[in-house]
Amino acid sequence: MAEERGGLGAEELRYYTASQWQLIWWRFRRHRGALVGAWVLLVLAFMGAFAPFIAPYSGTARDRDYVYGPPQIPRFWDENGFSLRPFVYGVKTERDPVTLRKIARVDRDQRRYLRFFVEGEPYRLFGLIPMRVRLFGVEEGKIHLFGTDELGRDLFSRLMFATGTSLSIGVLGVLIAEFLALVIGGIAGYFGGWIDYGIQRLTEVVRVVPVIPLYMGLAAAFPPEWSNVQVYFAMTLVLGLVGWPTLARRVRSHLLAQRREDYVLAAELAGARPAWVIRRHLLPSFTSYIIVDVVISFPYMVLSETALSFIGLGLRPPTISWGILLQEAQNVRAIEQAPWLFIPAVFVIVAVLAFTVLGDGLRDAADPYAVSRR
Amino acid sequence: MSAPLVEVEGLAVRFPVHSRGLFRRRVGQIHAVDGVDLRLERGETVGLVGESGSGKTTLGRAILRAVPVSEGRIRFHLEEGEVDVLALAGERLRRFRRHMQLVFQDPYASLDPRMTVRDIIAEPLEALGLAASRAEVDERVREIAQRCRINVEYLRRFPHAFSGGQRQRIGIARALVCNPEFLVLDEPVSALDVSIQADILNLLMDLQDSFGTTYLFITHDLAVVGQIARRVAVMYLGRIVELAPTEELFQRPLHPYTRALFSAIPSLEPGRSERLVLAGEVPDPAHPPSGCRFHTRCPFARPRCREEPPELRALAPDHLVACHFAEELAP
Amino acid sequence: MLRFILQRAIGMVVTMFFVSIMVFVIMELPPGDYADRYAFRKFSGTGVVVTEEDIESIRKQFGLDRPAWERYLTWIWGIVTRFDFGPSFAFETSVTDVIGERVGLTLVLLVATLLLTYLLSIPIGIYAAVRRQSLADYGLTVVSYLGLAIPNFMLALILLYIGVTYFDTTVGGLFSPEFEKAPWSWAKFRDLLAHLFVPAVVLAWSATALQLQTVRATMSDELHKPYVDAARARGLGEAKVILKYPARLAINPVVSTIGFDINRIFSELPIVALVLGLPELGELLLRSFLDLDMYVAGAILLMLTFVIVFMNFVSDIVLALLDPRIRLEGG
Amino acid sequence: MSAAAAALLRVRDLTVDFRTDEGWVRAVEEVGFDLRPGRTLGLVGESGSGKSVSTRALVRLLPASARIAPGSSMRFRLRSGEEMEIAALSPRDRRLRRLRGGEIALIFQEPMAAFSPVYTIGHQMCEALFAHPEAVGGRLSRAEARERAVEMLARVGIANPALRFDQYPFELSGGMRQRAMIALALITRPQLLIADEPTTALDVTLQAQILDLMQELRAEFGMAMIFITHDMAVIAQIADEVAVMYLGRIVESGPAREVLRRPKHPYTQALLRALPRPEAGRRRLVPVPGDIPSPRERPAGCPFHPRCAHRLPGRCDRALPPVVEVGDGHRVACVLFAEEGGR
Repeated sequence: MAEERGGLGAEELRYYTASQWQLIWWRFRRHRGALVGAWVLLVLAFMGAFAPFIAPYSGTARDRDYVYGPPQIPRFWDENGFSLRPFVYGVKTERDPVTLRKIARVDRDQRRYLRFFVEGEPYRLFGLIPMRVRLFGVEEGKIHLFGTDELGRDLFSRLMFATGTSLSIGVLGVLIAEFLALVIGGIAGYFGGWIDYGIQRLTEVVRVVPVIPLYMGLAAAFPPEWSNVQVYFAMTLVLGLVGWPTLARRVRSHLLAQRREDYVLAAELAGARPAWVIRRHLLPSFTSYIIVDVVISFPYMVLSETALSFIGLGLRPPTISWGILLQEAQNVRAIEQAPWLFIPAVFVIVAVLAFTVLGDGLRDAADPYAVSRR
Repeated sequence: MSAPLVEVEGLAVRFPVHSRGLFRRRVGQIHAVDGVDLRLERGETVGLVGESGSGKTTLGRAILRAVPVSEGRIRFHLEEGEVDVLALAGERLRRFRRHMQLVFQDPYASLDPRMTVRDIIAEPLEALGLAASRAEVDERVREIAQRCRINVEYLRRFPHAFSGGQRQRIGIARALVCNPEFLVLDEPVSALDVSIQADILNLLMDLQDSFGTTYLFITHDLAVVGQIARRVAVMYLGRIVELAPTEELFQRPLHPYTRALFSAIPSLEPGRSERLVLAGEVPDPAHPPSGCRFHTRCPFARPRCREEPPELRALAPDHLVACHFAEELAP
Repeated sequence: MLRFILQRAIGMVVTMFFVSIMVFVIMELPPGDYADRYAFRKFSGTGVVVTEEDIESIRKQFGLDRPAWERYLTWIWGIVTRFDFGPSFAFETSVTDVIGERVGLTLVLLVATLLLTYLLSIPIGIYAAVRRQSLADYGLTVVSYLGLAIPNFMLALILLYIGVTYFDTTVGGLFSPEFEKAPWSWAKFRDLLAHLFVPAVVLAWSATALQLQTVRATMSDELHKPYVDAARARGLGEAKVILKYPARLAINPVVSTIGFDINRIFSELPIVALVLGLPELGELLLRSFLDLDMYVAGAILLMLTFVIVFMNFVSDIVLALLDPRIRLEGG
Repeated sequence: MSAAAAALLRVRDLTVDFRTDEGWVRAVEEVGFDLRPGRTLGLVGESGSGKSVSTRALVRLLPASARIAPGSSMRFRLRSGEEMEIAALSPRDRRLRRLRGGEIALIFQEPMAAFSPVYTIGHQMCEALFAHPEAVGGRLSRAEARERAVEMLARVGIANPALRFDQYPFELSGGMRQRAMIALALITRPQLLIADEPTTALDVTLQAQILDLMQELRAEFGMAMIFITHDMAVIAQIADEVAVMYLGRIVESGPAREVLRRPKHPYTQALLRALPRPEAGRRRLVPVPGDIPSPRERPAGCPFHPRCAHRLPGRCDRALPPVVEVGDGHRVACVLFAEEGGR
């Protein structure tokens, strides 16, 4: 409680002269869960952006010696003694005497030491910078942190690439949806009347059709001869096209509420042009809500992509996304034999949780004046 | 005597009433303001008194062109000549706004919480481009802030740092920064605590003394209007029923409605003589009563009141009243 | 009230009209048309050389040479008058035959899911709002986060996994093998109910999570309204106050979002059905989209949407019955 | 006979704290007053003075974040003659339900918000009757309850009471809703009516109607009343005694006439001076300097001293002023009177 009276404390002065963004930040900081969520997302985004650097191998490279291989967990010591440098065991391929199938067998005597910044296959970072250095690797043989799939592809590497794809598709989808929502909701909220009525009807029509079936309908229209890049962008477009109505409704009602505020009338009576009102009053009140909106709708985009790719109507291999990775875990046999194929699901869950918690925190912080109005 | 600053003639504001549902038919209209004549002399304060639903706020905003006007004339007599305000549109209307401003009732909703006090006060100057440079804007903001007894150090702060009374001072400073000739004050002290009200009323009187601004002071509180206004107009259901110099009105209210308003004010001296307590409430403005709109609640109503709307006529010099039987009823 | 219902009914028809146009557009979107796919399916691998003329004649046969709006009218006319949704090439019969029994199963599944959702979310949501920061409240928060984060198909996979590894049963399907092709009987119905549980839990999963939050949020809002204190001040017992006053209003948003819930459930149907092997509309829809059997897909899309729109209509009416403000003012 | 012995309600040292993000905030501090049957106490103060909180404490209708501090006492004499210590009741005590509505009734500032929108006026009135068989002479049948409710609606001046009985709150006009609220409160014939700014949201003409009605009903029902307002003039109309609150403390109390004619505390004086009077003539008012501090920044010593024109540096900002009796029942908490008055 304020002990010093009379003179204004530095703390109070700081509060009184704090702008909207500072207040939002102060309130947001108190929300521990949201901070954790933000960090988790930063890490995921980093993984996605630097996927080729972090992943020891390309997403399609096969390790024929280690098919359906379980995760290799780096260790420091075993019955053969301690090592300061973490290592994984080597594998030997043997043929099963009965089925004659090749199976990987762990060779506990062979150690593969983990090295950082090793030379690997060449790649281009961000599709531009040619590089060879990878974050980590082993000197001989290969390392598969999360194991491999039925073709012997490294799940860890694939997951890094998938993270990049899924997050970026979510971002683009949300951006398109938010853009449409702003334009359409903005027009409806600003002009009102018949235009508003018509747009409301249209929004309602798109909203009543079940979302995933609608996605499916649009995704089914992708011609089979389309390239991966085309499918990728078509997906973002579809996500955006289906996602806008909910956002547009929120934009519209927020705009209507803001327009009715006394201070907007005050600005108009002070001789402000519409552009001034929008720039000085409406947009600043809006941006924080839009950020919240984006964060909240993001999980739906990611989940929709995952779901669609999962059932084969979204992205197509060799593109790698969370949904495509999960496709391999679609049947019970796969999960039984190779439960590590379920690791991508953990990523999806963690990412969505992070977004949800972050969204909640932002929503609480987004209107720093809510309390002081009372 | 010179021409008045603001001249309002036959002003009417009607809001359409729509039915709900798919086909929004127009089912009627609310006569919020219905044929009001009003003249405001340069530098005077006219009080506009009435209950909620009387149309006083709409009248004030209509003069400022903040709500669409259905009928009538509004003229400003400025130094540069006479201006027909209703004929203004677009850019010319926008430019004209420097001559007339509004102070809001709610000191919380009327200040954008995302702008500093300096930016709020500077808005009319910057929006209208009335200052040549940023330095000049700062200079004028500083000057008006001092006049409105706002600590200059507060200009960097945001509205959330302030109490109701201080916020209202900011609102007044914003309205006055472009030196308007005419100010509509819409219940500027109703939302404030009693101990703060007096301070704001004093400030408004001081500012009028130094700037010579003309005030239209809207309130539901006759006691407040007695302190600040030179003349008072009493409104009932969109019409002015009585208009007189304050002293005259307080001593000799002629309209039964005005008298009822007076006797409804709780007094510090309990047990005053003859009280005129009104029955019922203000009727729905979408369906106003015929004839004299007050006849449904008037204790003296006669058959004629139901049929014939009374004209606003002068019973004494400067004392106008809209009642058929004002002479008989006069105390 | 009758007018209100009529208005909503008209609104429903208008919405369905636009939806049907949208569905038709989606049916037309994939490259190539019905004739191409029909010919490809019928003759590929048979060695028959299909010429342009052959396809053209098929096109004529199905009326595909006519303009889109004409085909739309024929299509919609068939649905409205004869309940004929067009042909399915994949099954080489009419869509109605293909859909047949699946409609009933889908509705049974839907009702089971909704019941489960509301039986869980309403009481728990109310309890969590009343006992804020209790164990129930925190548990609810965790569950509702998980409900959002774990997509239903993932939950289905998890349940499948648990079923296979720990209980050595497949939890998929709607019937035991012996009843799959059997005619309807009491035993078959009981078998269905037993199998219904897992899909219903999976489908209700995220809907419950969302509804829990909605109920809790509205309940928290309502709990602090003055009328609740007013009811307490009347001397009512706490349980009665809570259940009779705020809880009554906390149900309204649940009623008003029933269409939204069904939308969610239908959204998840195809994927969950795929994982759990359920013979209902969602699974068929998915298959028809993969096969580009567009008449089937269109019919299902239209039906699912119709259920949602119809339930929106029902919820509007129920809401009006629950809330006198809508009933008496909305008409 | 001493006044205290006949008191219906005796409040002593009532202190209420609220838990906030920044710690505990004291909303009401050491409030004390007596109320005799049939008398009206006017509780007057500006926003944040704690007048609503102190009366809510009487029926234990405080938010969950509030705490009545130990040492607070609110003794109420029930209809049965038994004395009850309201501060000692547990929030779940069944006797609390008899108290609420049966012995002490409340009317609120916003009648629209105080009625549930989904039940009829009559339904909510009958509920009060059914909840208090002890106060209304036994269990009533539906028909009897309806009859009483309609009677009561008629009594508070609602035309067409039988029709209004079956209407929803939003179908009534503002004035009628406030009348219905009063009818609802009085239907159980409570011993004490707490009216929390019942006329603030109303126009002056309606305010006059409601004040007249409440005066009438008070006389007819013979109940005691606590009337909360921020308007000194309303106090003059309706109250027998008055207690002036500032930042959670009673700074002056006594017979209404006496306090209004001869206010002693600088705050009361300032309030009365600042009040615009219904007289014509442009003149300067005398404002109270400064702003009301928020309850979380309560000044040390006398809460009013930062705004007081007569403050004595070194005294007013150090310790709480003693309560001094300056006339018959007229008490003031100000050091200016500490010497001359004595206890």
